[in-house]
Amino acid sequence: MIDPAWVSALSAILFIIGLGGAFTRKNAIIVLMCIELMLNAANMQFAAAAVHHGDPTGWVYTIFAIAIAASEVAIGLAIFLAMYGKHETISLDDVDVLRN
Amino acid sequence: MSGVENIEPFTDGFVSALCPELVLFAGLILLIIIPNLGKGTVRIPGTQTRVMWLFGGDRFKLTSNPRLPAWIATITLGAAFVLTMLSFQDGVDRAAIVTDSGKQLMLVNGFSRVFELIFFGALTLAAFASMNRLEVRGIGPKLSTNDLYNNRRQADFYILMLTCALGMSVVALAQDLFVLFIGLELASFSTYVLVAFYKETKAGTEAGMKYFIVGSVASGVGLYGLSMLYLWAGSLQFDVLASQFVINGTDPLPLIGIGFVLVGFGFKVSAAPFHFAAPDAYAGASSPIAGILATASKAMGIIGLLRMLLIVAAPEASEDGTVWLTLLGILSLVTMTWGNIAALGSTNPKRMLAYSSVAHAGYMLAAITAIGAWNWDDSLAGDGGESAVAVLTALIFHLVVLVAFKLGAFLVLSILESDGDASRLSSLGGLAKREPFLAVAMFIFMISLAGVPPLAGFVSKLLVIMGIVKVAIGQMGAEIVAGGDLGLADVHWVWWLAFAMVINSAISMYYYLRIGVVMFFEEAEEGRSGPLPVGWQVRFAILACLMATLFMGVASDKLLEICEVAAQSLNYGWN
Amino acid sequence: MAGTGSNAIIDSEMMQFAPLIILLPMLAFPVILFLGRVFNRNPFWKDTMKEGGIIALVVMAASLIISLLLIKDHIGGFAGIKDSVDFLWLNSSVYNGGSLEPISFGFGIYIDHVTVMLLFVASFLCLLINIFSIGYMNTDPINDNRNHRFYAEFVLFCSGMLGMVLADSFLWLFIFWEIMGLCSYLLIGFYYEKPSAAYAAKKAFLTTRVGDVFLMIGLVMMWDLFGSLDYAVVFDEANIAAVAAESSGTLQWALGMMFIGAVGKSAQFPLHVWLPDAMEGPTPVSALIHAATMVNAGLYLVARMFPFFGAEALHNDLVDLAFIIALIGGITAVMAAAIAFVQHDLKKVLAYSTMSQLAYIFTGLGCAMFLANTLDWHNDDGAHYIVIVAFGAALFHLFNHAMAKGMLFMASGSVIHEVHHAHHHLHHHDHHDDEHHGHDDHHEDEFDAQSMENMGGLASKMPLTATAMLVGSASIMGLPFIGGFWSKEGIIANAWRVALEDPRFFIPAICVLVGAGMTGFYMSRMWLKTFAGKPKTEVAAHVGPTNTWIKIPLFVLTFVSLSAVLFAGMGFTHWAPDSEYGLMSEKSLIDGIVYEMNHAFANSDAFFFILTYIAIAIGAILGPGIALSLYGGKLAEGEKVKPWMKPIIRLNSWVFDRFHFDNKSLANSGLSKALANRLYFDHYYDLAMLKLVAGFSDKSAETDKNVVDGVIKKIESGSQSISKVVRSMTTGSARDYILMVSVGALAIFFLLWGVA
Amino acid sequence: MIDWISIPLVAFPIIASMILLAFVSNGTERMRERLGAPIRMTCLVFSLIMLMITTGMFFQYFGDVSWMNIAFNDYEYQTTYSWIESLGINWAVGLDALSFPMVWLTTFLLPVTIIATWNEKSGATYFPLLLLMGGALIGVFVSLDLFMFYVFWELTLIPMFFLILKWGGKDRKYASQKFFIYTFTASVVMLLGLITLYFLQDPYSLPSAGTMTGRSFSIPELIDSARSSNVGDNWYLGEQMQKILFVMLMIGFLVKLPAVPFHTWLPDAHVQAPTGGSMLLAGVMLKMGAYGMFRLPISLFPHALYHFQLALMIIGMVSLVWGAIVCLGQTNLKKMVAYSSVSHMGVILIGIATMQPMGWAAALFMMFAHGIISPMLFAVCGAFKHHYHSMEIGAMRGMAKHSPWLATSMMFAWMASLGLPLLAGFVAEIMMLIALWHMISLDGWSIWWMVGPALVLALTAAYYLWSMQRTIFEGGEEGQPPANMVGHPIPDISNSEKFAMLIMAFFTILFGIMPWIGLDMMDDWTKQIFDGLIIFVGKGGA
Repeated sequence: MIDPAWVSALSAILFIIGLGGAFTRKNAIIVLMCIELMLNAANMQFAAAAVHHGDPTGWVYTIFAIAIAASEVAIGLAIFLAMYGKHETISLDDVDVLRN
Repeated sequence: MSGVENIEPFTDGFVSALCPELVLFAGLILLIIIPNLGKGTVRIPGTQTRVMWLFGGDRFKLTSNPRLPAWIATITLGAAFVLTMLSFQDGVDRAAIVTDSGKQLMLVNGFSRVFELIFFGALTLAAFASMNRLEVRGIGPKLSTNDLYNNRRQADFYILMLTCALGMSVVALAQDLFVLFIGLELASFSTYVLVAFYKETKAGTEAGMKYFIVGSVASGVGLYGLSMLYLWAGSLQFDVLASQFVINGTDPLPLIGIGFVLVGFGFKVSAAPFHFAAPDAYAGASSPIAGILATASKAMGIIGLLRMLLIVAAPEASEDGTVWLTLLGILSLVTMTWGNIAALGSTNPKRMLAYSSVAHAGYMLAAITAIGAWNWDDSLAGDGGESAVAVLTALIFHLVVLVAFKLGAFLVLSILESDGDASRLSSLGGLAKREPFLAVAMFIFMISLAGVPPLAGFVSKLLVIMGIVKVAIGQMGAEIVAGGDLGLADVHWVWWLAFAMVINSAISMYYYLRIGVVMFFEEAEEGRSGPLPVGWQVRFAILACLMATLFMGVASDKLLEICEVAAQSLNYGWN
Repeated sequence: MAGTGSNAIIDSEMMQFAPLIILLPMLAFPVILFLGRVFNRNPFWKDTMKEGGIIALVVMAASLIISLLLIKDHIGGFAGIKDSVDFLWLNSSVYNGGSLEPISFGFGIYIDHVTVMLLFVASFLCLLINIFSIGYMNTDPINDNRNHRFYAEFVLFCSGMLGMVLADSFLWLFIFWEIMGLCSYLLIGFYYEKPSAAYAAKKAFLTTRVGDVFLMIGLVMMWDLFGSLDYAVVFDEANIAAVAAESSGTLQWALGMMFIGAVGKSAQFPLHVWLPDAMEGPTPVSALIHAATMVNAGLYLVARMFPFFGAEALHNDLVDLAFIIALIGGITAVMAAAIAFVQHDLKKVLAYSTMSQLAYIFTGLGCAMFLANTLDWHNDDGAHYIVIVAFGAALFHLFNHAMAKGMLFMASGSVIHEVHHAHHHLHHHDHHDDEHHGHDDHHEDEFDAQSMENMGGLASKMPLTATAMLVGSASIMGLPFIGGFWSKEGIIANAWRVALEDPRFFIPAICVLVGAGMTGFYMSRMWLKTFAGKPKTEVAAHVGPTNTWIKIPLFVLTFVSLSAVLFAGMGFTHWAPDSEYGLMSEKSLIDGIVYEMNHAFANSDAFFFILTYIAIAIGAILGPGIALSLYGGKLAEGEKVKPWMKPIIRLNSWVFDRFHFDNKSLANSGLSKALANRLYFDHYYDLAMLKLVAGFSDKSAETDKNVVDGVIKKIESGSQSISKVVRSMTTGSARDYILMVSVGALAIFFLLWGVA
Repeated sequence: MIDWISIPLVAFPIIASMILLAFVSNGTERMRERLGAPIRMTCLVFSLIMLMITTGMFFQYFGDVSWMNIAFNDYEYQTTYSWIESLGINWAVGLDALSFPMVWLTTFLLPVTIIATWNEKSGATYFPLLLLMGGALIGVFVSLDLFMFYVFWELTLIPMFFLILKWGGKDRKYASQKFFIYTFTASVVMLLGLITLYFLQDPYSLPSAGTMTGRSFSIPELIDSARSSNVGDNWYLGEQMQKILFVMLMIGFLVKLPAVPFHTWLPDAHVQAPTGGSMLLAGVMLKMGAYGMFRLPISLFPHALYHFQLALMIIGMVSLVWGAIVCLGQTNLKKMVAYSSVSHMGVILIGIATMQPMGWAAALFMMFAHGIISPMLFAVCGAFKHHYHSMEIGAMRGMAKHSPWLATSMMFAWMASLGLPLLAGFVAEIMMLIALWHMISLDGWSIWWMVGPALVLALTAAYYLWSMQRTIFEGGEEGQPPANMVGHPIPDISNSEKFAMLIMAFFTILFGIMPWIGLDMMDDWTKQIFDGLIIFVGKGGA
C-alpha cells in the first residue's frame, strides 16, 4: 500500500497546479477545470487521511466532496452558458462590464 | 456542555429540536410540488383509464399563479423565523444532533438560533420583497411558452432561496467542520445561481460568473485546508480539533490548514483581499439578493470565522497565538479602510453599498481581533471572559441589526431597479419627491450604516467599539485605581483598531450622506419622474426594516440580552 | 485726597434724583424714536413737537434743573457718593491662589468738584444745543421727517455724557463713554446717504475705539491693582499707598493706557484724525456736540486721575506720565493750530481749533499733574496753592473753551445755515423745474456752504451771529478780560513754571506759548474771512438773519463767555480738590476778581509777570495782527454794522490797506500744502488701513480659505483620488480576483509557515 | 418631583415634530402647501409652551428648586429611568446653573426663530425640523448620561443637515455635508474617548453600573468618582490617561465650538444655511461645544485642564484674533458674521483658560449673550438676503433709506456683537478681560497676552463698521439697490421679522443692563465648581 504521505504530496501538487491554473488561464472552462483539480486535491487528501487514520468518516467526506464538485461543475457550466449567451465569450478577461 | 440533550436523527425530540429547519424542508418540498399541480392524469398501464394524479398537465388556476411560490417561500421562511423566535421563549433548547456513534453534528443553542434569526429574517424580507421583482405575464393556461417559462422561473427563484436558508441554518448549527462546509456550499451554490438569476442582462450573468468562479476558488482553497486539518487531526469535530490544537497547534499543518479554511470564510465575509468579486456581484445581482449577500451570507462567513478562530484555535493561549492577532488586525484595518476609501468615489449605489459592506466586514474582523487579543495575548489574561462576551455580543448584535438597515437599503434600491435602473447615483435623484417614504427610509438606513444615533447602526457600532475598548483596557481601571499611572502605551494595541473604526465611520459618512443629498435635492433622471412601481410587499418589508432600525436604536435592551445569551453559548475555551 | 473724597459722603436730598439726570434722556431715546416712526409726517408731530425736539427739550431741561440743584447742594460744601449697592450690575469672583474673592461692579453716582463742573457744562450746553437744533434742524428741508432720529440720538448722547460725568466708577465711566461713542457715530453719520459722512462716522468710531481699547486695558489693570474700579476705593489714600508700595510702575502703565483712551476721545495727536471729518455731521449740531461736549470726556478722564498724581504715596512716581500728557498736549496744540491756518472750511477751522484748545488743557493738566506729583503740596501751603491753581486753570479752560466753542459752532452753524438757505433761495429761483430733484447733490457739487471762500462781509447781515463769533473767537484767542484769557494765561504760566523745574517741559511750554499766537492768527482769520471784507460770492450777498431758536443759545453763550471773569472770580481758577480754594469758599466774589486781576496782570513774580505780557502780545496782537493784514478789508458799500464791531472792521481795513502783503508764495509752499493735507496723517492712516490691515486681512481670508480650509479640501480631493486608485484595482477581470484570492492564501500560507 | 424635563422639553418636541414630519411627508404637494400655515402655528404654540415651562422653571414656579447654591454636581429636576441596564445606560436628565441658561436659551430661540422666519418656504417641513432641532438641543443640555448625551449630540446634526440642504443657498450640498462630516468626525473621536473613559472605571463601583459591563455612563456618578480621586497631586485615572482623555474629548468640543483651525465648516454652513438654521446653529449649537467642555473635561479632569491651560489659551487667542482678521477680509455679509462667531467663541476659550471663576462666568455668559445676539445677526443677514437677493457687502447701500427697520436692527445687532456697553455681549467681554489680566498678573504670564484681545476689540469694530458703512450708509439720496432690483420696490422687513428682532433686541438690552438675571446663577455655578473641584485640586495640582 502506498504511504498516504505520497498521496498527500500528490494532492499538494495538484492543488498548486489547480490554483496556479485558476489565475493564469483566461478560458472559463479551463479555470473551472482547475477548480475541479483543487477540489480533487482535497478529495485525495481526504482519502489519504482516511487511510492514514483508519477512519471511515474520511471516505464519507470524500464522497460528499465529490458531490460538491459535481454540483459545482453543473452550476458553473450553466452560468458560463448563460454568460456566453449574453457576452458571446467565455474569456474571463473579456467579461468586464462590471468594474471599479 | 451540561444540559445538552443528545438526539439521534429521527428519534424523539428531533422534530422539536430542528423544527425551523424541518419547516424549511417541508416548504421546499411544497414549493417543488405545488406549482406542478395540475390536471395531469396518468394512464393506468394496460388500460385506457386515465386517473387524475394531479401532477403535471394543465395547471390549476391557483397553482399556476406566479405569485404563489413567493408566498409559499415567504410563509415558510416566516414560519421558520417565528419558530426560531419561539425557541427563545423558555430558554433556548440545548439539543445536539449526534450520529449513532455519538459524534456531535449539530448543536441547537442560543448562538445558532440567533444566527438563524438573522438568516431567516433576512431571507423572509428578501423573499417577500422580491415578490414583485419578476415580471408576471398573466395567469392561466393560455400563456405562450415564453411567458409560461417566465412564470415558472419564479418557483426556481424561491426554491433557491429556501435552499439557501437551509444551507445557512446548517452552517449555524454545525458542530463538525465538514458539515459546516457542506452547509456553506449549499448556501453558496444557491447564491451563485441567485446572483446570476437575471441572465437576460450582461451584468447579471457576469456577476454570477465572477461570484461563482472566485467563490469556487476560495471554497476550493477552504476545502483543501479542511482536508489538511483532517489529515492532521483525524476528525473535523470542533471539540476534537480544539483539543488537538492545544496539543500541537503550532505545527505547520494545522496552522496552514486553518489559514486556508479562513480563506474560504474570508471570501464570504468579503474581507480584503478576498472581497474583489463582491462589488461586482452586488452590482450585477438583483438588489434583494445583494442584500442577502451583504447580510445573511456575511453572517454565515462570520460564523465560520468565529468557529475556527474562537473554538478551534482559541485555547492555544501561547505566544505564537499572537500571529493570528497580528494577521487579523492587519486584515481588519486593511479591509475597513479599503472598503471605505473605495466607496468614497463610487458612483454606483450598489457598488457603494458593496464597498460599505466590505468596510463593515473590517469592523467585524476588528471585533474578532479584539476577542483574539483577549484570548491569545498573555498580557490581557485575568479577565473572566466578560470582555470576550461583550465583543461577541456586540458582533452578533451588529449582524442582527445589519439585516435591518443594510437589507433595507438594498430593498429601496430594488424598487428603483424595477423602475429601470439603480446603478447610478443619479438614479436616486428626486426620490424624495417621487416617494418621500422611501427617501426617508433610505436616508435613515444610510445614516444608520454610518453609525449616527439614535439608530440601530449606532448602537451596534458603539457596542463593537465598546467591546474592543474594553478588551484593550482590560484591567487598567483597577490598576489605575490602585494608583498606577498608565498611558496609551499601556493600552493594548487593539484600541487603535477602535480608533481606526471611528475614523473610518467618519470617512464613510461622506458617501452615505451623498446618497441623502442626491435623493432629497437632486432632480430625477430624465424620464424617471413618474411614480415608482407599485408593490406593497416590498414597501412593507422596507417599513419593517425601518421600524427595526429605529426600534433597535432606542430600545436595544431585549435584543442585547438575546445576543448576550448567544455569545455565552458559543462554546469556547472560557466557558 | 485732601479735603473731599471718600470720607465725605454726605447725603443730599437731591442725590436720590441724580439717576434721573441720566435716565430721563435715556428713556426719551426709544420714546422719540418710536413716536417718530409712528407719527412720521404727522403735522402735529412735525410742527408742534418739532419731530421730537420738544420732548428732548423737556427732558434736557429737567436734567439741567436736577443738575443745577445738585450743584447747588455741592456748592454748599458737599461731596456725595451714592452708594453703588443699589444697582449691582455684575457680580463674580476671582481666584487668588487658594481662595475665592467676590467682586462686583455696581453703579452709583459720584459727585465732587470735577463732576460738578462737567455736569454743569454738559447739561447746560446740551440744553442750549437742543434749543439751537430746533432752530437749525427743523428748518432745513433735507432733514424733514427724520429729525426724530436726530433728537433720539441726541438725547442718548446727552445721557451718555451725563452718565459718564456722574458715574462713580471707572467702569461705568467707560460704559457711558462708549455709549457716547456710539451716538457720535450715529450723529456724524446722520446724513447716511453721503459717502463722506459714512466714512467720517466710521473713522470717528474706529479711531476712538483704538483709544478705548487702551482705556479698557488700563481699567482692567487698575482693577487688578485695586480690586475695584469705584472711585471711593481707588482714590482712597490708603489703597493708593498699598498699591504704590507694591507696583507703582504698573499703576503708571495703567494710567498711561487710560490716557491713550483720553487721547482718542479728545482727538489728540496721534489719534486726532477723526475730529475734522466728524464735521460731516448735521451742520453744526453734531459737530458742536463733539467739539464742546464729547471731547471733554477725555479731559474729564485725565482730570479724574488727579488723586493718583496727588497722592503722597506716589510722590515723584508719575512724573513721566505727566510729561507725556503735557507733551502730547503741546504737540497737538501747535500742530492743530498750524493746520487750522490753511483750512477754508469754516467748521474745519473750528474743529482744528478745538483740537488745539483741548491740547492746551491737556498741557495744563499735565503740568498740574507734574506739580501735584513732585511738590509736597499736602503739607506745604505754597505748594498747595500752586497745584490747586494749576489744576484749576486747566479745568477752567475746559469750561471756557466748552462755552466759547459751543457758541462758535452754533454761530458758524447759523452762518452756514443762512448761506445755505440763501443759496437754496437763489438756486430755487434759477431752477423752478427740478426743485425737488436731488437739490442736495447739486449743492454739494457746485456750492460749498461751509467754505469761507464763499462768505465774507456777513457782519452786517447777521449782527448777533457776528458778535457771538467775535466774542467766542476772542475767548479762544485769549484776549484779555474775555473768557479763555484767564485760564489760558494760567496754563501758559504753569507750563513755564514746570519747565523751570524739569527741562523736558520746555517743549510743551514753548508749544503753548507759540500756540497762543497761532490761535490768535487763525481765529482772527476765520472771523475776518467770514464777516469782514466784501461778499466773495453772490450768495454771501443775499444772506439773511437767523431765526429765534438759534439766537437764544448764541445770546446766552455770548453772555457766559463775556462774564467769564465772574466765573473766574467765583473761584474757577481755584477749582481744585480743596475746600479752602473751592468754589464759593469764604472769599467773596469781589475778592476773587481782584485776586484774578492781580494774578493775571500784576504778578508778583517777575518771571510770570513778563510771561503774561509776552503771551498777551503774541496771542492778542501778533497773531491777530498778521491776520488783519492778510484777510478781510472793508465791507461792501452801504453795509451797516453794530457799533461794537465797527472798530474792528475799521482796524481791519486800515491794516489791510496798509500792511497787506502777498502771501501767495507762502500759501503755495510745501509746508502749506502739507498743512492743507493735514500733514498727511489721514493719508497715511488710510494707507495703513488699506494696505496693511485690509491687505493683511484679505491675505488672511485667502489663507483661511486656501490653507486652513484647503487642508480639508485637500483631504477630500486626496481621498477621492485614492479612492479612484483603489477602485481601479477592481479591474473587472475575474482572473485578477482569483489572483488576489491566491495571493491572500499564499500570504497566509507563508506567514503561518514562517511562524510554524 | 414631577419630571418636567424628559417629556415636556425633550420627548415632546422630538416626537411631535416626527409625527408632523411623517404626516406631512406622505402627503401630496398641495396638501403640504395647505398644511404650511397650521403646522407653523402648531410649532409656534409648542415652542411657546416649552418657553413657558422653562421660564416657569426660572421663576421657580415648578417645584421647590433654586438656581442658586446648587452644589457642584448636584442637579435640579434630576430624574433617572433605566434604559439599557446591561451597559449601565440610563435616561437621566437634570438641570443645573450651567445647563439651565442654555435650555432656556434654546426654548427662547425656538419661537423667535419661528417668528423671524415666519414666511419660509415649505413651512410644513421646515418648522417641524426646527422643533426637532430644539428638542435635540435641549436633550444635549439636560443629559446626565454620556450615552444619552452623545445620542442627542449627534441627533442635532440631522435636522440641521436637512435645514441647510433643503433651504440653503447655492453651495448647500457641499456645505451641509461638510458640516455633517466635519463635526461627526470630531465627535466620533470624542465618542472613543468617552468609551475609553467608561471602561477605565473601577468595575462595579458605581451605583448605576451596567449588569454586563460593570461600568456606568452616568455623568454625576463619574464626576463624583473623579472628584473623590482628584485630590491634590492625585490625578483621576492617572496622569497620562487623564491627559489623553482630555484631549480626545476636547477634540470633539473644539470642533463644535469651533476653534481655529477646526473652524472652516462654520462659514460654509452658515453662509449656506437658511436664516432659521443659522440662528439656531449660531445661537445654540455652537454652545454645545463650550457646554460640553464644562460638563465633561473640566469637571472630570481638572489636572489636565491645568496642564493644557497654555494650549487652550493659545487656541483661544488664535481663534479670537484669526477670526477677527479673517472677518475683515470678507465680502460676504453672512460669512463675516460667521467668522465673528469664531472670534467670539475664542473669548469663551480664553475665559476657560484663565482658570478664574470670573473667566468661566464670562465664558458662560458669553455663551448666553452670544446665544441671543448671534441669532439676531443672522436674522439680519437673512432679511438682507431675502430682500436684496444678495449677501455681498456693498450690494445694497443706503439701507437706512429704504429699510429703516432692517437698518436699525442691523446696527443694533452689529453694535451688540462688537461689545457695546449695556448690551449683553459687553458684560462677557469685560469680564473676560478682567479675568485674563488677573490671571496674567497672578500667575506671572507675559503681558503680551493682552495684545490679542486688545487687537480684536479694535478689529471687531473695524469689520462691523466697515460693513455698516457699505450697507446702511451711503447710497446717495435715492439709495443704491442691487443691480437686479432696479425698478422694483425695496420692501422693509415684515412684521414678524420686526417682532422677532424686537424681542431679541429687548433681551440683549435686558441682559446688558441687568446681567445678574442670568449671571448670578452662572457665577454661582463657577463658584461651586471652584469650591468643589479646582480649589480641591489646588492650583497647578500636578
